[in-house]
Amino acid sequence: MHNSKIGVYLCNCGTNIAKIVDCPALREYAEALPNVVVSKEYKYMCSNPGQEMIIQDIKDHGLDRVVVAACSPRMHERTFRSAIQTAGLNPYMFEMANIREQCSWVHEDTWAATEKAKALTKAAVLRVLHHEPLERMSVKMCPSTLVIGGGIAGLTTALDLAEAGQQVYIVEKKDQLGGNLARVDLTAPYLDSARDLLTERITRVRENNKIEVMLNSQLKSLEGFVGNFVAAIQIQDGRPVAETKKLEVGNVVVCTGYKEFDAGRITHYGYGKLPNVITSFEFEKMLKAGRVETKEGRIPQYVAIIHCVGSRSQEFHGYCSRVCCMTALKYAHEIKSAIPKCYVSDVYIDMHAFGKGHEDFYKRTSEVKTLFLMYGKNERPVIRKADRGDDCEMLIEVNEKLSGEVIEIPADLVILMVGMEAREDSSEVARSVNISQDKEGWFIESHPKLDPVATTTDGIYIAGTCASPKDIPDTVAQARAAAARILGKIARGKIDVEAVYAEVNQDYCSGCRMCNELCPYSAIEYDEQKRRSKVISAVCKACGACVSSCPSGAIKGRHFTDRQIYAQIEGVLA
Amino acid sequence: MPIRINPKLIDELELFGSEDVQNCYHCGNCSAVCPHADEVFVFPRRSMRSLQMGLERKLERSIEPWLCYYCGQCSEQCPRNAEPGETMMSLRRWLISRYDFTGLSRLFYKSWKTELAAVVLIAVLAAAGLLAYGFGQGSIHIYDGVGAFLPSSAIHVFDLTIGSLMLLFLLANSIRMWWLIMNRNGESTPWWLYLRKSYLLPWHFFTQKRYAECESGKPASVHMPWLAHLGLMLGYATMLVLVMLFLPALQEGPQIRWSTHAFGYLASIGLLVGTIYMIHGRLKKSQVQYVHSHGSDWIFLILLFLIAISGVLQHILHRIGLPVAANITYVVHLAFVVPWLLRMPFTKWAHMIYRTLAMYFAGIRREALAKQIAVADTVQQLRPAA
Amino acid sequence: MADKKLQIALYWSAGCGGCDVAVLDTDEFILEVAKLADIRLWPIAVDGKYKDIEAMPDGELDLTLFNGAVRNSENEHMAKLLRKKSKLLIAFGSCAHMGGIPGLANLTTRDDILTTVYLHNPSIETGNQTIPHPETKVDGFSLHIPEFYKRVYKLSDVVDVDYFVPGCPPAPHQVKNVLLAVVGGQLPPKGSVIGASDRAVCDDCAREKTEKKLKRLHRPHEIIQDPKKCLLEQGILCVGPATRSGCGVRCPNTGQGCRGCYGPLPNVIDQGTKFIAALASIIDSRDPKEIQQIIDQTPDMIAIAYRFGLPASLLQRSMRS
Amino acid sequence: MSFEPKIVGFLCQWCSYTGADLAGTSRIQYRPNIRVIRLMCSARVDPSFIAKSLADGADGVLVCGCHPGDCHYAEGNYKTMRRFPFLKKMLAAYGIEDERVRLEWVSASEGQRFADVVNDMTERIRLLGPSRVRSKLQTDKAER
Repeated sequence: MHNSKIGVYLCNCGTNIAKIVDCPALREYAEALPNVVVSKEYKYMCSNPGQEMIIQDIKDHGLDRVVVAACSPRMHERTFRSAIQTAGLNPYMFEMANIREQCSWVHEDTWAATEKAKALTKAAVLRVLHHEPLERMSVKMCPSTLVIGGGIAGLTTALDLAEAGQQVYIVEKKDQLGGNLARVDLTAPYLDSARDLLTERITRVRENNKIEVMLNSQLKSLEGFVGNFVAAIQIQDGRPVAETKKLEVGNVVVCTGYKEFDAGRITHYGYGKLPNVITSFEFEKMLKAGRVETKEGRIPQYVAIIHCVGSRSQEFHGYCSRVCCMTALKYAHEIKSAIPKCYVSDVYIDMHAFGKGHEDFYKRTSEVKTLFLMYGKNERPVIRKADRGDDCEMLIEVNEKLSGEVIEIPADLVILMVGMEAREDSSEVARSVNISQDKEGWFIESHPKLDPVATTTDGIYIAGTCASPKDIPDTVAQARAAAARILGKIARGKIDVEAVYAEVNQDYCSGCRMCNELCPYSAIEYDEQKRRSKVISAVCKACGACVSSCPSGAIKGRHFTDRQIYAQIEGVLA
Repeated sequence: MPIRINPKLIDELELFGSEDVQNCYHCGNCSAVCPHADEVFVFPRRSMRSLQMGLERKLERSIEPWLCYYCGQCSEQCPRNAEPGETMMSLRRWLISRYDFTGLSRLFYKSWKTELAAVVLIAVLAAAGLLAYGFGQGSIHIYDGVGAFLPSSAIHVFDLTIGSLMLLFLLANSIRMWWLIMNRNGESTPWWLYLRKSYLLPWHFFTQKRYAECESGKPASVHMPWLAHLGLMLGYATMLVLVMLFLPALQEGPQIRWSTHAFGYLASIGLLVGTIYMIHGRLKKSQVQYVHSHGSDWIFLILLFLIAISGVLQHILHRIGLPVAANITYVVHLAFVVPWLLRMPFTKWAHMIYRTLAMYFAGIRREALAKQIAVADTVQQLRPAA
Repeated sequence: MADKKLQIALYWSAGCGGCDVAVLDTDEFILEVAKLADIRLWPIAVDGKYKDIEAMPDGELDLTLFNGAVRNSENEHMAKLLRKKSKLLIAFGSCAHMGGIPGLANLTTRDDILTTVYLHNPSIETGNQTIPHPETKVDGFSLHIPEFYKRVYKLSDVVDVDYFVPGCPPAPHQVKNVLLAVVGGQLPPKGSVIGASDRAVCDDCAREKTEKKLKRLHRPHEIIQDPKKCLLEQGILCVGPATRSGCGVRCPNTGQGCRGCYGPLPNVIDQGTKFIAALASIIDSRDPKEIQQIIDQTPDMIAIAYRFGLPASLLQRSMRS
Repeated sequence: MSFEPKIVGFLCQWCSYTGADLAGTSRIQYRPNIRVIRLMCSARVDPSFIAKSLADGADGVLVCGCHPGDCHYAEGNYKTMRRFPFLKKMLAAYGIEDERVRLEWVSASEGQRFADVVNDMTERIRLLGPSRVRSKLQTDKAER
């Protein structure tokens, strides 16, 4: 260790870092640190020439450890690890100092930012001195897949997997397949029938002998790890007593979908009190029945559609539910074709017509004389019963933004475009498959942009509206992406397990069993015979809870050892 | 108090010629490209919105449609083909019907057939009356002088009568227009502003300067619509003055009195060239403003063309010594003139007056607003610093 | 070494003397010691003067077992002197190893100790307000007593120590092992802890251990113990999991929780924080209020975490002025 | 020069470190006094890290993890939540001011919150003055 040779590389990140951090000074400082033999700065370390520079230096100077001071390791740790691996070093002989996201981008004072960058770089240098080469392991991959949820996402994933010859199990809580899409009449923007979309898939699923569908069932527990899960499914389907079935699966795709926002939570829309204020799903029912009419059975002369019910508000959900705008336009079309003389007012905040064919659909909806009325994000239309003598049932008062007038909109039927919400049982699902949820309850993807299908738990994928509101094309794309990812893994036959995990030094373990209960993944086993505890590395997720809790210091958190962190503390405080 | 919207208004306006108003999504490009829109009079977007929402009261009181000369740039730029130019045109028609207390205007605009039938009926009646009168007191062989079939003195009286009737209606409608536009709650317009801005009336009437501004920046060839419009308008006005005040001098022949006839010929050329250009334009849809033609536009142009051509013809026939043909043509001419004059306060023709008045009102309003702002600023300045 | 008798010294500084007793507790083995070695200094048993030591050539002593912490200037002086004269200096017992019980004095200040002991002690005669000072002038002479330091140090804070023998006191069988190892020349690398196991007390503890979850903590007298079951699982604080074994599980075998005298395990730099990390982890609550309640069932966190090792902990002493 | 506190931050990589990165990508400015050490989970924070930071000269130590219930490892942050009062009780016995050590929950979306926490902590510690720990321990070596 004392004759280690460290190379320190400072990224200017164009001017992102260099305009705040005094990079030449930092370079000089780094050069003087113990064991540092090369210290260089470069415009973009992550660029090919930047990586080449490191690779060349490793060869030329015989470097055995590398530190890069640049952006967040969340961004480029992987890039540089693979670069030094190319040069023949173990990828773990590397450490990154985050001098962009946590330094140059958040501080204005050059002196202070440079001092901070120095401390962070020194910490990285001191830490890397204690790094050890780590090897990845590989374990077998069970080719079966469990799909939770039989909506459009689940059906699509299952078909893609099964048609590639792999076994799939679909677990559906309800007594039929189809999910939320089965509640829908036509789909925007091409106005084709949801039933047609579904029936075709369901038939194919039913006919495929590689797919086993379990209705009225739910996942009770999931144990094991990627490639080697054991799922316990509770099946009620037609049985007097629920039966629990154990399945061995390699991967799990969570396609549990969404539920609609409860419009009754917003009092001034009078939902539940005014009989002709209905939700979009109630309206879908009308459309499917082929009768658009008021509760009293009259043909409405005025229909008002109110957007963003429960969405994009401070009070309920801040996010956009993404499908309601186009669904509202679809309603306008369907109403106009059912009742040509009907006047449709579309009361919206912004028209989100981002998808393929959406803008055109919006235009076409304008052309059928839908009256678009805009209201403010944090204001809300108020619905009241019309007065005697009015030619309508209800009046909607709203501060219309495009005209700047406070207006009253006549309506006989009001459709509330209820947004999407995470299902009540989503936290249960999240817990059983061990994935995270955001504050709204949506499942969190591994990376929102670069890895939107995987989760932070290996082998668990998410598709469709359980991850966030989306329309059918996006849901299907995600479902098929999940299937493709899984097929790729099945094709490899085995999987690499992350080299960072906890391990018990058997020479120091006293079998006190302090750690046994701590692991959320049950990765710690106790050997009654030897009276020692042991970590199953493939199951371990490297959180380090057991490491810090081991009173004997017998558990080592690989790549996050006490020594490494102590060195880092010494570095940042230098 | 919230304003009740009327989603049905947009349908009604279609009878007045509007199309695709619903397509507008309020990007505001139309108002941005309009050479006349400014911070006080924002159009066409605001009018489009009021129309979409059916804010009838607001539209009825709006002056903006009159400030538009339909250069068509807005319609050209509209990303959604919502035809703002045509909408402004339709709104003008609708406003004419609103200013008109008789309801005739509305009737005519809503059905060109009704209008045509009225025109034909009045023309036939006028022709019959004129023929009866002519045969009763003169000879078809005599055009002017003693025993003339239609003596100019009598026709002069007849013209003046019809003209006064027209003027009466027009006056009544103009007062209604003033009432709607200028008599607003919360806006006081000092009387002296009406005086001070009165120069605007002849100025706009005789120059149609704003129409020319519509085309600023366009190539010379495109200035034709303004020229045609100006020619038509001035020709018409000149002819009206000549007929109403100097008819005997115009009619009596055979000599040509250049002091009056020069004006007459020029006016005739203006009318003929203007109407032919516009009819041609509307047939060929050569300009944006000619693309959409309401029934009333055709009746207007064809009738005017017929009046002009028959007027010219009877003059030529008389001067070349064909009194019978001249008299018959004259009857035809007058038969066209009568319905023309009578329907003037109810149809497109009235825009000649309304638009000029609108310019005048707009000038007054603009100045009144500027005053209000200036007063507010002064108050602001005088207020002791907090 | 066989031809020449081992020259050894045993010294007792700030401590209770229990370590010396532990040597005597080796019973008849002490006679073996006498055969093998010349005891050159052992204040508890053998007469020996400081000046005799001072007179020795450097390295004269083969081995010094130094027990007790460094509390005053005399302790430090003797530590340095013996270091110079000894080939092997062994910190013997918890006090020399980690500061021991005297080390708990680091939670207070020198002034507090002196005023408490010499001014506010109930047994002090009224009017007697004498606080000892290193130097006192009497009749033109100056009398010297050792200077009472501001805090307690472990032996290795003041001199270079070759080996550490933990325990309060070291278990007699370990004393025997250590001496035999020295005689046999079978010593691990310098700086090692000897006379102890590399595993925790639990390794030797016969009590049955299962997975742990704690809802409350008990003082030993508060409950009737299950003699077969792990004490910690019964809610009795036992630092055994965080403490080297080697003592023979002396305390847990009598129903007392281990107090940690053998110090932290090889990979642990701070015994107390390790122990509280482990203890907190097995508390069965997610409610901050309840957690606080459970914590409040332990009156003194330091006494649990660092009963024998405060001067050896990362933070070593009170930060109060 | 005014006293610039040195604060060591231990951030879990799933929530708080990501949140701190988000503060960066959102260009939310905050005091440069914090030095962050990334850990997989706040449960990896061995109390000795905090003790060592203080002993090595930190004026404050900030530990951030996911909000309770949001831990990437299901319940790691609850372990941290339990360790903190133990540690605080111990630090109080050492005479170390309570405010020097702080536990906060910062989610991946709370860039602003991270900045606010850092700013608030920096200012509080500035008011508290430099930590005595390191100087005391160093003086101990030189003078008895």
